[in-house]
Amino acid sequence: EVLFWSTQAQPVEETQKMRDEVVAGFEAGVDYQAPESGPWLTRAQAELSAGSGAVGVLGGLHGDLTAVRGGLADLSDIDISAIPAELAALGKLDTEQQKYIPWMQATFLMVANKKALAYLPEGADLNALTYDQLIDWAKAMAEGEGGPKFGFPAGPKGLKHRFFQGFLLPSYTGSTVNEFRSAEAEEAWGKFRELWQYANPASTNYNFMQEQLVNDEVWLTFDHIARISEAFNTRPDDFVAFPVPAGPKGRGFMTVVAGMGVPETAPDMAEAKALIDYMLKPETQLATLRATNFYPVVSVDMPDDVPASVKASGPAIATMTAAEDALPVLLPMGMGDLNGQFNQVYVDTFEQIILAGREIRPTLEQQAEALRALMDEAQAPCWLPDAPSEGACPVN
Amino acid sequence: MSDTVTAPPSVRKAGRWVFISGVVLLCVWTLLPIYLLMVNALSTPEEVNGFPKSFIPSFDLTSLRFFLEFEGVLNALWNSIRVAVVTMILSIGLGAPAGYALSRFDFPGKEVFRFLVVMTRAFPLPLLALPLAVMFLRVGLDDSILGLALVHTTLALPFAVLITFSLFSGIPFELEEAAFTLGCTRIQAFRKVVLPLAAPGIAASAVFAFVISWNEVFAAAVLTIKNRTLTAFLMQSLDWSPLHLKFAGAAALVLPALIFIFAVRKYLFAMWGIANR
Amino acid sequence: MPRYIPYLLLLPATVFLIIFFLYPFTQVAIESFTSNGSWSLANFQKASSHWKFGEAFKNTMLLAALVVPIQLAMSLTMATVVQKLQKGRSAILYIFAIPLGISDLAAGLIWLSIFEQSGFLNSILVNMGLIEKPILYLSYQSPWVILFAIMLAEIWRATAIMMVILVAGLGLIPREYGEAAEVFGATRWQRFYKVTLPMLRPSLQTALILRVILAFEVFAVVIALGGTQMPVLMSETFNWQFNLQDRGVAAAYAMVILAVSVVFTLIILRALHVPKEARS
Amino acid sequence: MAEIQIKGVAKSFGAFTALHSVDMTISDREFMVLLGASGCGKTTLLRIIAGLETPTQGEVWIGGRRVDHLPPKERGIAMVFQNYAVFPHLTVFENIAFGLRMQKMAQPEVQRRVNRCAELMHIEQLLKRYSGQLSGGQRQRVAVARALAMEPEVILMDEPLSNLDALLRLEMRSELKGVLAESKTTAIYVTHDQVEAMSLADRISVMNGGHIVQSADPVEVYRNPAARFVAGFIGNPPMNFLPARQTGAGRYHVAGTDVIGPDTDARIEYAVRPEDLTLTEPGQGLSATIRVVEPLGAHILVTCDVEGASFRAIIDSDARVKPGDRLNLAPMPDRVRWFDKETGLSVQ
Amino acid sequence: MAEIQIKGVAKSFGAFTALHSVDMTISDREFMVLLGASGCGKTTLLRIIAGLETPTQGEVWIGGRRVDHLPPKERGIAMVFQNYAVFPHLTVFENIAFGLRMQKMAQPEVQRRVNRCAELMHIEQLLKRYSGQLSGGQRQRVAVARALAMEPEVILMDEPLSNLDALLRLEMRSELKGVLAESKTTAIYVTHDQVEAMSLADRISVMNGGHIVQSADPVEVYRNPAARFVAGFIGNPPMNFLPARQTGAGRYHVAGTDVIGPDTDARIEYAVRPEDLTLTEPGQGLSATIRVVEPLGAHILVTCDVEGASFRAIIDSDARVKPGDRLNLAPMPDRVRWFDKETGLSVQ
Ligand SMILES: Nc1ncnc2c1ncn2[C@@H]1O[C@H](COP(=O)(O)OP(=O)(O)OP(=O)(O)O)[C@@H](O)[C@H]1O
Ligand SMILES: Nc1ncnc2c1ncn2[C@@H]1O[C@H](COP(=O)(O)OP(=O)(O)OP(=O)(O)O)[C@@H](O)[C@H]1O
Ligand SMILES: [Mg+2]
Ligand SMILES: [Mg+2]
Repeated sequence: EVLFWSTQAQPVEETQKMRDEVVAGFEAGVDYQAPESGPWLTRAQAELSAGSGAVGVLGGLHGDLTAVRGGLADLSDIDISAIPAELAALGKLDTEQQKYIPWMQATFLMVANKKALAYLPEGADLNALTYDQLIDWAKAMAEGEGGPKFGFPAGPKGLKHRFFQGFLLPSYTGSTVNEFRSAEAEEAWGKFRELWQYANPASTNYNFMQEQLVNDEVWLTFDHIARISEAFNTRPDDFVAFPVPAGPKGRGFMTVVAGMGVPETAPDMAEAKALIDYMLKPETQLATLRATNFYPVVSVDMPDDVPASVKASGPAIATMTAAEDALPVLLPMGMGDLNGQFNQVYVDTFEQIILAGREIRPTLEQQAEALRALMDEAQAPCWLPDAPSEGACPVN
Repeated sequence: MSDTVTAPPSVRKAGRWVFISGVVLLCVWTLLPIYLLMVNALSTPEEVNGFPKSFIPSFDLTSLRFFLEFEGVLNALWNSIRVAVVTMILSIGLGAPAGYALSRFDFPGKEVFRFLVVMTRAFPLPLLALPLAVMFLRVGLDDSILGLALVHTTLALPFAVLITFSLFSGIPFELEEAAFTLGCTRIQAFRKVVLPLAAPGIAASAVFAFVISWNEVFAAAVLTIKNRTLTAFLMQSLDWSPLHLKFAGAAALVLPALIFIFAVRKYLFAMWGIANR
Repeated sequence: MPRYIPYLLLLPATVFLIIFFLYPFTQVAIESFTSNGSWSLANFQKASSHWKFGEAFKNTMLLAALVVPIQLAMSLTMATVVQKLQKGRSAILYIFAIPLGISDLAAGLIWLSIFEQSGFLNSILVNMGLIEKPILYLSYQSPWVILFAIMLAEIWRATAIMMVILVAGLGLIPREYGEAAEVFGATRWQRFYKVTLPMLRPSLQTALILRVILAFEVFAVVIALGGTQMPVLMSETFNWQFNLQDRGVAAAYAMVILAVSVVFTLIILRALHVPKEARS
Repeated sequence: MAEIQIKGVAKSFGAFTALHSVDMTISDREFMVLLGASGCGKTTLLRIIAGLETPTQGEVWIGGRRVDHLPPKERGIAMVFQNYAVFPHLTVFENIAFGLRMQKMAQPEVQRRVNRCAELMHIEQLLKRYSGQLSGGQRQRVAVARALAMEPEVILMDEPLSNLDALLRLEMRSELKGVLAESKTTAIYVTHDQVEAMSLADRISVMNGGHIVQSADPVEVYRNPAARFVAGFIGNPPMNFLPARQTGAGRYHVAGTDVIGPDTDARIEYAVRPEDLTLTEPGQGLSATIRVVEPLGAHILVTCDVEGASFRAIIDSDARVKPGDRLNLAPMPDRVRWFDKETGLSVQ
Repeated sequence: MAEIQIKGVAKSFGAFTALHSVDMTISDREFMVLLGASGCGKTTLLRIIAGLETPTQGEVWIGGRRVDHLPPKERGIAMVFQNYAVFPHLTVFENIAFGLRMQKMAQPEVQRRVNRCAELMHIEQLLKRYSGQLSGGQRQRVAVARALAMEPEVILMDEPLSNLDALLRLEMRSELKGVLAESKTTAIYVTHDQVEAMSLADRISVMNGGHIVQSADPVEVYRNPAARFVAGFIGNPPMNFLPARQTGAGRYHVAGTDVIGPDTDARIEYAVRPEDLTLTEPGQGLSATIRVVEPLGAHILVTCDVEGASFRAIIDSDARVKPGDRLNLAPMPDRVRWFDKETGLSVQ
């Protein structure tokens, strides 16, 4: 039996589905465990430093796996030809070896309650929304309903940093790192501050927007597709999913990847690799989609009986990625241990500008310094949408 | 002679009513949140997410059943109980002698010991979990009931020492002396005299040790894989689960703990009215 | 009595704590004082220069300062009430002790279900017609309400343990002293203040130390009700350890928690010291 | 004015009745001593008067005010507890000052009173100690000083000198009497020491099994016990009883001699105090065989057999007697008492 | 064989010395009574013998074995505590059976012993109660019964009957003596009741301020006190002292009369017991003015002024005297004692 130690599919229902519907087909048997990231990391690190352990396969987001990359075995001998190369490259974690194998991917979308459509500003197209229109929309709704109906996942577990890194800033500056303190960035934060006026103040407690959508606290929001799925699955007819808005520099969007690695201490290396192989099978990938709402990393034919959430998000993602102004953004690369602190820069900027109400310019200056220090320390070259750099990615 | 009665019965009655309503108020204060938890746990997912909420549950068992039908729930429950009981025994077994020594003897280093013991509890466990896990993995205590109980004992022991110390201090040494002259060794005197008199205190620290162990998630999540405790089993993923399941999970966790407290409550009062005069 | 007996009695607990606490603790402590393999205070500098440090520190202290005194008063009241009761004593004690069995995670959840916008509090207010629309309580714009909610939840959750300790302590005070005080003209309050409290000092000390230390480690309830709005030392420790993955800084935070606890424990020990001669 | 009236007070602990409808009046400034066997309800009665115990029945009046429902603090009393109840967390000084502090008395006055009472009780050098550092007798004296310092209207003392040596006791006793007389305090004093009772009491109440049996001045109680219980209880050793066989109207046969007694139809007993006997010639008085001889200092106590009954006499220690000796004991005629065998009451 | 030897035992509490080098031997089966003022160290001595307190100095031997370093359990003793120390969590039965249970005695034997001791102490109907439901005297009797049930080699009793009424005490006292004699137990008995001391003791040891002052048989201690302290301590009331002015070799002038005394150079005092005085004609004996009259039952205690000094006499209660009366008191000549004014020791 292989112990699959994963940060993914943590909600109990998803965990259960992973066990019953996804890994159940693996012959040797799988113990799928989805602890919180704290215990996940602690155990992984402990096993690596003890030099022995029980974990066969480590599952996690790109950032999770980065934290333990030193102890991951080389998986180059696994056949990953079905996985798009740029995706597979992420799994090298800036080394020569294949440290992890991409497992599944996802992105972020906008969701609206159908009742919210009544407030959609005139002339606005759901599939080609701009940030200005989004602000007007949220404003109209707040005024019409007597209270803000826009929600944003700014809670402790909310994925707010991804929004700034991959959506807001690129849309205005065309960059994640380089233009961090540019005038465009200043404008972006100004817009967000405007939008925030019409955001439900409880947003700082929102982690998974599906809860607020389902209980009608929020009518319009942005979140990770796995975190809005429940809204579609419980009330399939009440919500619409659509692409994220665009800014002057395009429609920035980020794709996130989860991967599987094998710790060097795995009790049975061969079986662990066999499990990864199994996980990459199209059927398994489909089953994973049903269980977690993460999309396959290999190409599969979508059957008709997919869950409502997939039905709703699939077309929206397609529209978004195919949009003329599409501006794909990659996950941070080469940050290593500093991944978390890199994210924290964006979160801190948000908290200071939006929540603490500090002035935008000085805050950006100050955070830019912090960001630069991190980039210098990591010596990470730029990644999309920033232009490739020699050495550390510069903060202009 | 005058018949003036300064505090007529009506005043005393009024005082009585104030007292009773105070008690009722305190009961409501402690029970209401529990009740609301149960309401949520026994409602349908729609009700849990709806507004305004009903204060009477619809007794829908879907959410609870989800957990009860979870594979291995019973096993996890059993593990939790075992870990908590071992923790209880260890922390009382190790803590009570120390508490006794602190309350009965004067010796150099006494205050320092007491202080240091307390301080062990002032350090966040999640940071200790990594070195502990490494240690356990090396010696083979990983993923065992005993291993987890040892960690939980680290958490509960300082309190056991402290609580038993303060309560042993309240028992007249003279009673023990009497026992000595009646042929008791120190240990016998402790068992026959101090222990029964300190039953409420021992029960208090036992309850506390049990509850600490029962509710501890972090170490449980790190140190157990096959032998998950109920808390690690349910709680670690509650944060990520839909509301109705959160509540059902919380309720499923709270219930056994309440039953345990109910079972030992009489010891909290063991010697009442006898020791008291 | 041989002199070594007390040491013998302390031995098991000591050995246990050395193995299971001191050993891992030393490793973490060393981590906090080293940076890139050499001794330095860099981690402490990094921790304290982060803009959230001050706030986390302030919030932690504020919460402890607000919660602990109220809990002390409440637990004393409850313990006295329980002791006074003639009928239904064990039932009431049980009820009062119930929150003891509730983990902080569950407690946070419960109080969230009361205070959230579509929660029970708003439900009842709307049902009673007092308000028309649900009010948003836990907003970053009203940190005081968040603080208040956290206070309520903490008070609700963690008063029981103090109460149980005090109940046990009260039970050991011979009734004759209260009676003597009564005969010598003490009012109910004086009796409590001049006799019960001083005689309860050992238990009070225990309950307070225990409570204060745990108050400095509040975490789950704060996160549940305050989100990121109410950083506390413990949440920052978590953040640095697991999200920012800087174990050194996390260790430094933990050392700060330890230091604060040390200071307050010493204060309590000093304030509630019972001279040897005055023990019964 | 602090007259104490106890009207039909009864107290039961569950099925056990500790007091059966007690009626009693203690006048203002009176010094009343309660005597009675162990467990007869003395402490219970004091506790009811103090307000520490609620009577199952009956009323308590102090100074013309009904007080049963009042808390102890409003009854104007102070009490010395049988087991001292000296606060362990306070020094001797603070123990004695306790009641005064409750009244928010000014420090100099507190100081004055504490010092005075401590001196009275010979504990002035212990004022800084804690109760754990005192001997039993010292603790007891602290308890007494604490009550005296209150200068209450009514003082209740439950065996306050039981743990003191004779000498100190003698001294304390007269100090107490003086102080209480001076401060015009009404006192109820429980003791088992009859010498103490006799020398202190304005009036003695003898209790038995939850009843008051006799309440009279000390000499009366000693000389003319109202009941056989009192006769058998008071006196150290108490009265001797011998069966009397009626031989004619008012004529009885007792232990081999003929005696004149009350003219009654009831079956009665002959009683005489051990100290009211003198040695006499063989052939006269009651003839006795010595079983035990106990020296008492100036006298010796002989326990003898008189017609199969145990009989005690106190004789001068110069009489050289030993167990087995035969004695002839003549009672002083006016000291002989008679008790009804059925009712136990005195018969004249 | 349970002879107790105490060799140079001293005990200090911090700066306070409670016992100064005490030497004492209690022979096997002896009944030794300890008398002494409150706070003189009696309890401390008992506790050292029992092993509850470690002496600062000296050795304790029991039955030829040095025991200072042994725990109480191995000393073969039982003890009655001054304040009872009855276990509150056990019934009276279990309290008495406690020591026997420790010895794993069979239940029938336990039952037998408990019942016997309970009967002896008259508490057989209380066996099911808890200590909280007992009166003071009843609790004390439980403590005694608990020690007796052990049938130890050595029994230490710290004022075991102090809370009992005279009658019960008398009875308990003789029961105790009988039982202990029968079981051949060595006993140390602390009391402040001199009658008790006299009637129980094979030997009396008088303590003062941490020293043993005299250790002798009861009559000796009473009649021939070795020191002024003993004379002034023993007797109820104790001896009277009067200043004596030497008028020639062995001739003294005391309170207006001439007396023959010891032929010594030391300044000495004249002493006589109150009960060793008889009323005599005016012009003879010591002339006294009555200040206080206290009835004692058969006798009265008169406190008089003799040459400015306070002087007590016990006279028959038939003498009708009142304060202010003048009396002439003649001491029995062979009962007069003399003490050195400086050393306080007796002078022959
Ligand atoms: N822990 C202590 N610290 C200081 N002094 C003490 C301590 N214990 C006892 N003493 C003192 O030692 C002396 C002897 O005490 P002990 O109890 O032996 O007296 P005692 O003869 O039994 O008196 P009593 O008849 O009043 O019981 C007393 O003066 C007492 O105050
Ligand atoms: N709580 C109780 N439950 C049952 N019986 C009790 C309780 N308290 C006292 N008694 C009984 O009531 C009776 C009277 O007790 P009390 O204490 O008044 O006696 P006392 O006269 O003071 O005796 P002593 O001289 O021994 O102190 C005793 O027989 C005692 O056993
Ligand atoms: Mg009594
Ligand atoms: Mg003593």
